[in-house]
Amino acid sequence: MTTFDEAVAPPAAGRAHVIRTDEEAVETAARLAAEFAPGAAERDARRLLPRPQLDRLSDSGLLAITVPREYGGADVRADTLAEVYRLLAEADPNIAQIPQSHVVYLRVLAQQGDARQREYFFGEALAGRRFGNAQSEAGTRHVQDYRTRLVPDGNGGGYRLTGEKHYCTGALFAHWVPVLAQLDVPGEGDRLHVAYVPRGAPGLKVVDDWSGMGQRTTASGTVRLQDVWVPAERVVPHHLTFTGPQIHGSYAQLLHTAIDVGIAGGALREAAEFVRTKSRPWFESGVSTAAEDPLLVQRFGELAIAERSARALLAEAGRAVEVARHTLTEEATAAASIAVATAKAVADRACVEISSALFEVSGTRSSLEGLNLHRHWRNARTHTLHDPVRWKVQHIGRYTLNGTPPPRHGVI
Amino acid sequence: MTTFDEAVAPPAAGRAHVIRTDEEAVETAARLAAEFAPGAAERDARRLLPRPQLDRLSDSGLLAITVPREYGGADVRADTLAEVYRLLAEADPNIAQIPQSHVVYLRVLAQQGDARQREYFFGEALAGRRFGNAQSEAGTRHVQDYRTRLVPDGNGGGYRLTGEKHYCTGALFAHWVPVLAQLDVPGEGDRLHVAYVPRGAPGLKVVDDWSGMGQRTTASGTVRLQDVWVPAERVVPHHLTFTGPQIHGSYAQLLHTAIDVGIAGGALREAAEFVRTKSRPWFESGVSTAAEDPLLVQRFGELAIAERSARALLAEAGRAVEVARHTLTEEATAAASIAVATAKAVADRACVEISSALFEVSGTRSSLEGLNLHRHWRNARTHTLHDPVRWKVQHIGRYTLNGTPPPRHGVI
Amino acid sequence: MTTAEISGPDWSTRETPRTPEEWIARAGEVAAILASDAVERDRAAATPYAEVRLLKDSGLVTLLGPAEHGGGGQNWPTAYRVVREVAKADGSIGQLLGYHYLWNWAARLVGTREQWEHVEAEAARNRWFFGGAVNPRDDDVVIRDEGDTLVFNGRKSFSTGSKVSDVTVLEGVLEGTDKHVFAIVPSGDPGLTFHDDWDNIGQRLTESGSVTISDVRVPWRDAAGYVDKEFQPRVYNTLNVPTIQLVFVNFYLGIARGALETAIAYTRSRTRPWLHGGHERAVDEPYIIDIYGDLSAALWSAEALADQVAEEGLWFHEHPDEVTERLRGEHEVRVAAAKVQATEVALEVAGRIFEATGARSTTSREGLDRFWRNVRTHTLHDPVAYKRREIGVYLLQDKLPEPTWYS
Amino acid sequence: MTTAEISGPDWSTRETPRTPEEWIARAGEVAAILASDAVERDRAAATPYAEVRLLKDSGLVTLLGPAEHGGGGQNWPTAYRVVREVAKADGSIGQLLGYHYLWNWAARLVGTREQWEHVEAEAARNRWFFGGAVNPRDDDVVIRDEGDTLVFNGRKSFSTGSKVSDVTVLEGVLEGTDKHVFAIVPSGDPGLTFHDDWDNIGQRLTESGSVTISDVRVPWRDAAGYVDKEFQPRVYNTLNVPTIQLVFVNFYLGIARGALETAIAYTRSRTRPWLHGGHERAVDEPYIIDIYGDLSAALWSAEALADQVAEEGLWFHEHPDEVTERLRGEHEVRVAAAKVQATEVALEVAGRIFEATGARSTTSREGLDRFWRNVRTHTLHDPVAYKRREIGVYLLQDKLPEPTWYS
Repeated sequence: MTTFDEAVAPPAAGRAHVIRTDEEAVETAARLAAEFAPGAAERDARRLLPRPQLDRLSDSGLLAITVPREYGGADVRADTLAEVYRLLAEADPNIAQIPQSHVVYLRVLAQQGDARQREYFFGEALAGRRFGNAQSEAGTRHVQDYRTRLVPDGNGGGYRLTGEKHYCTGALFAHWVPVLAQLDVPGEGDRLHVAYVPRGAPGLKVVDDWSGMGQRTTASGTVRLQDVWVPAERVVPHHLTFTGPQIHGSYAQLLHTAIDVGIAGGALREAAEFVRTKSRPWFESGVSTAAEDPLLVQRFGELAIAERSARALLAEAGRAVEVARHTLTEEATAAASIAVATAKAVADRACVEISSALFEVSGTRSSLEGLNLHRHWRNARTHTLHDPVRWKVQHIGRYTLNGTPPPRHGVI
Repeated sequence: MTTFDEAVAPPAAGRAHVIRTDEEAVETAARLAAEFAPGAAERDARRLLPRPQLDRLSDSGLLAITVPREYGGADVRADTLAEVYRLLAEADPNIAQIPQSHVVYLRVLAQQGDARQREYFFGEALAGRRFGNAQSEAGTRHVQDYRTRLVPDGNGGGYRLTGEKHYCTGALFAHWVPVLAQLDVPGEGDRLHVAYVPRGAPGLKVVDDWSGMGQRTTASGTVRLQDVWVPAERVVPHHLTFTGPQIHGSYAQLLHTAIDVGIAGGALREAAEFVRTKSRPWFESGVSTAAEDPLLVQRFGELAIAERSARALLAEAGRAVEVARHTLTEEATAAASIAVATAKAVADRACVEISSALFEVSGTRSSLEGLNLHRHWRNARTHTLHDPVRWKVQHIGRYTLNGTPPPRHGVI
Repeated sequence: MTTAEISGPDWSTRETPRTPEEWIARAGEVAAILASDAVERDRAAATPYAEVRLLKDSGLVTLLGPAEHGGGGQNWPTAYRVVREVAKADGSIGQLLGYHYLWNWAARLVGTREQWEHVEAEAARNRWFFGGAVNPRDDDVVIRDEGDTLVFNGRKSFSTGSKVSDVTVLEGVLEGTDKHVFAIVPSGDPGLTFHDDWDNIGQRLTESGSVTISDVRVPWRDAAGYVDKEFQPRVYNTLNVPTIQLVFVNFYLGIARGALETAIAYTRSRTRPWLHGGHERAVDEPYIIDIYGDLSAALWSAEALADQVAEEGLWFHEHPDEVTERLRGEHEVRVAAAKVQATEVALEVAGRIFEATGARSTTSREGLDRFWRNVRTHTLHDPVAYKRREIGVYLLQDKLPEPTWYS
Repeated sequence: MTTAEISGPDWSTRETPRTPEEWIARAGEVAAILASDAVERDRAAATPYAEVRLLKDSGLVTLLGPAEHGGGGQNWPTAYRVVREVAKADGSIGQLLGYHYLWNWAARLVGTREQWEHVEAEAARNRWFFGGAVNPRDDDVVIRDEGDTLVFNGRKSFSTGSKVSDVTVLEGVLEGTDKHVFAIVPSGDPGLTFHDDWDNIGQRLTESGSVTISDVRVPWRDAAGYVDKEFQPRVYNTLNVPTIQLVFVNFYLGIARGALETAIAYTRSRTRPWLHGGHERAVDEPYIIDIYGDLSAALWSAEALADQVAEEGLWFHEHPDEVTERLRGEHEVRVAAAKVQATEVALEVAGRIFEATGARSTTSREGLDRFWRNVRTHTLHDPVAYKRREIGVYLLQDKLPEPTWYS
């Protein structure tokens, strides 16, 4: 086996630190968040891609905290992972979203990879290497209709991969690009697999054509695959994930939820800062500083309630996913999906509301383009549409009313 | 000391069981809740006071779970206590509200009682005896303006107590009535004390004149005190509670919050049951049972999100109170008060919304007077006004915006 | 008090109102009388004979009637406003009056010109109060054709106002067909048996219980809209839903307004300020002020939409032969929006006033919950989610709502 | 495209609209032209010369002008509707047109009859476009009295539309007094220097930057409302706030309507259904239908209130000498409610449409965020919580809002 050698470049700072505990993971995230926050507005305004920050993440060991203990990782609890991503997102939700698929595709390996694949790729993660994603396709019937195919190359040792993927968050910054593709499994027909392709593989091209109004520096662009050769050792039978109770969906969604809760918290804190330091009191308020205005205080109270609700539900959902991860019963995995869906519904509304209300409490001066305070709303509005709340509400309703478990797939 | 002997009658079933663990407390509450739920509608409709159910509570040991371990109790965590009251309230919020002051006035003893007082009264609680309350007064400037006075009786061994109290939840069913009263402390002026008066004390009269539209069987009536003799050993200097960081307010409010979350849950579950078993599908829905109607499912999803938010915040608040109880720092007690206030704001809205929406999802047949489904809304609307959400929002706002801790008193 | 004691001015000495404003003022007088003991009457839930008497004596029942026969000669927008005004004081009586207008108008909706002219003249001259036993969703009343006569037999689950009315609009299905027939019969017909089984949490005085119909005989010539035993359809026939729904909208709004005004009066006179604000009076508390500002703005907005849509609907009543399916459908969509808004705001106001009146206002004696119970009960008539759906389907798919006999 | 390229029909060959309906239709034509490249123009944020040209050529600028001098002779309710219509396509231009009407009307608001008749005649004849540099909350412009002439010096933070206008309403304080003076000056006066520093997240084409005023000279006789150097107060002078606020309300509602219609078109043509529903088209998804039903009902309601309050306000403009403090105050409370509702619904619609258009609609190219940016920016003008407060204080304490010069 030589195929694993043609590796991509290691992260800038060399071998990464290895985080050992949940507490260390949260402390590290808090420290990096404090470091990342001050530049967030400028990175968004000038669309400066956060490559240096991602290298800091790599070096810090945060990208390996989900690696199982037997492979040398911290295997942190799901609620810890959620808190890590929430903290990063509070500082800069772009930086938090980029490695979301990194975590997801490491989980695919943990679940469906064989011993050698796990050994190798977890080693990559521990070394600080990053995994992106190449899953969504355009022009298909819905978001889970895939046309990219793995075709046997005839020698029996590998496949050829061809297709075009969009919204490939993380791919631009990745060392490895996991690609979702259909493989014709004899006797079963098309089955979904993940092919782990090195970022520099011939035929793989990442195009930075992302133009979302928010999450601008995630560079969630296009990945083109033209006859890319993939050795069999890098292909994982992802379709098996959904044959029994699973937490693939709830685990992935938990991170998206954490990002939205983080956006809510970041907007709330920036609003408080602005009101305390820059806003003028309204002339009818009868108080000498804006921060004393009883009606403004009231609004802040409502916004804080929204953010705290989202945060409490995120923690609850993290715990539910953690339980489900260890028991993997039908009941526990359904409960986890519903808990995450609930948290996401509340978080999505909270981050959109708070990032819009930021202006209401801050007053006229806050709308200056140069302050770029609308990045919070643009980020919130863009990221919350990733998968729609309206269907989460529906799954929650069915579960509550009829006890129906949600469907098994990657977005609940 | 003979004064403690003239005890009130022991609970009907004799000595109570003693609960030893948090888990046992929750299991016991769940068991009793299942027992109490079926009769709730009828008890409300016919105003049958839940005396037998309270005796069951006494016997079960649930009324002693907050007694400190050194006195033989389980000293359960605050979040456990909240869950116990939530479960009871889901079955019948009247039964949950009646012993709310019981818990509060045991805490007053734990904090301000001397060793003998604690020994004696905790023994009473372990025996299943109940404490009511006599605190609110009418015609005063606001809810914490008290006129009832303790006057030294001249012999130096006791006091005379005179006054009139309203909204005395629990007093009618109590063995002991703790009375809030002012005592002139030499050199300090009037200071708030609690006098623990046996239910049968001469001069104490409990009038069942409660006429609230909801929580009808709490019998939150009037207590008249005419020259009631109180030995000094039964008086506790409650005013000291508020001289430093305290959780008196957050602990008491946590229970009120648990009651509101319970009402929300009870209404949601009864709505689901009704829709599954009794509602007809709307003729334009195109489905054969109401429970499949996508718009009805959607509404259920929204209601479940509201109830789950309240529940998650209640658990979070319980944990915050528990931390504050052990550290008693300024920061931790303020954080606990704010966490509880947040949970209460969300819970209050949730229970009012869900108990009203119950009808919307259930359809025309649900409004029959005989079904008494509006008891949920009447209970919610009545109990949520105990202390107003609007000021909680304000305290949350000040805390979030300016870092201002909430004031120290019994309602936050 | 019992309902027999309702007293008011000697209406017979008063001039009949002439303008919409005068009619609304008259409704306001009636409302003030009803308000004085609304709590007690709600609790007693007695049959509203005296209330209906008041509606007749004050002239409100003939508001829409032809002027030449002693009616008020007013139009629907004014009728809606009058219903709203009465419902402020008493949701049940507002509903009864609104339903009365609808049953009376049913003759014009489905009848031939000859039929409705006759009914309207008789109704105005005799100050008839109308009830109804209609539910075209079910085939619960069967009609036998005996040549010149139709014989009704069956049962209706709801017969709002019928028991206290002079005449009842009866509906049934011709045996062996799917043809619905509407006819007006004397409410005292011995074939009508009212079961007094309306015992709901709200709208307790609407006498909406079930009725058994045994051999009620109606001449074929009174079968509304039938000529030679064949129904003569017009698009105007399908205006039932928008018109009925606007009646609902207006008594919901009236109940909401009643709740708000009652709560404001309570807060001004009785609510204690909360301990934190340092305010001497509850009316100075910024958050109490905010609650009322918020609820009023929302209510005024729903009222404005109801008024605007009522004005839009007037055209149909003035041009009954020019009604097209498209115009009618677009109007129904607008009515649906008014219904959505009225439902939301009425439930919100009736539920939230307590936040500004405070804990003591929950005493049963105040009866402040009646507004919520009333609006909650009637808003179950049809699910508001399907009204939002009507609007959305129209906007997205350009599909008009299907006319139905059920409102 | 650059703004110079705006093209449309040859307006000079078209008949001037005569009825409100015709004026609103004309505004609709203008809106359609503006809509075609609204996204690009918003991004470029160029000075809106061509847009103002379009407002002039289409005749919209003279809508309120006296008919005898070539104006449209319409009233405020129609002007509000026209503003709303234009704002559907372009919030900035809706605001510019609304402010133009206000500055033009300022002469009548504070001026003597002689003054305003002169201004209105000139404005209509010359199709003047009005800008303004007014902020009576601050004493940032000082006026020197040089006998027959007033000399303005100072700075204003905002001068909406002034740079692209023919004339500017200037406001300042007479040196050593607290007397505010309003006067109309040519926008090309060399004493006016525009700083082009309006760079906000929304309403980007309103040219609302700051202006420096250096020795701008105005004859005393043009000081609005002054006779012999003394201001002649009338209650009518205090109608500024309700009138200005209704202009705001209407362009908020226009922006909201624009957002909704744009989103509906997007959903119909581009949104993919979500995987769970089994629906072939997004327009069949019950929750997408529900979102649009919900938003439309709320928007129609706010529009109806705006229309109703505009009609109520008409009386004041038609009876300028009968305006009392009480009537004016009650009207301002109603306007406050319209403001509350319009603000809430506009923010909600502009923020929620994305839930129905889906993830792909967030691409910058679509520019669907402009509606939210526009309404978010202008709704910061004054805090809506204080409008709710006005209503609540009136209801609870029977206190009318204090007239102020700040809106």
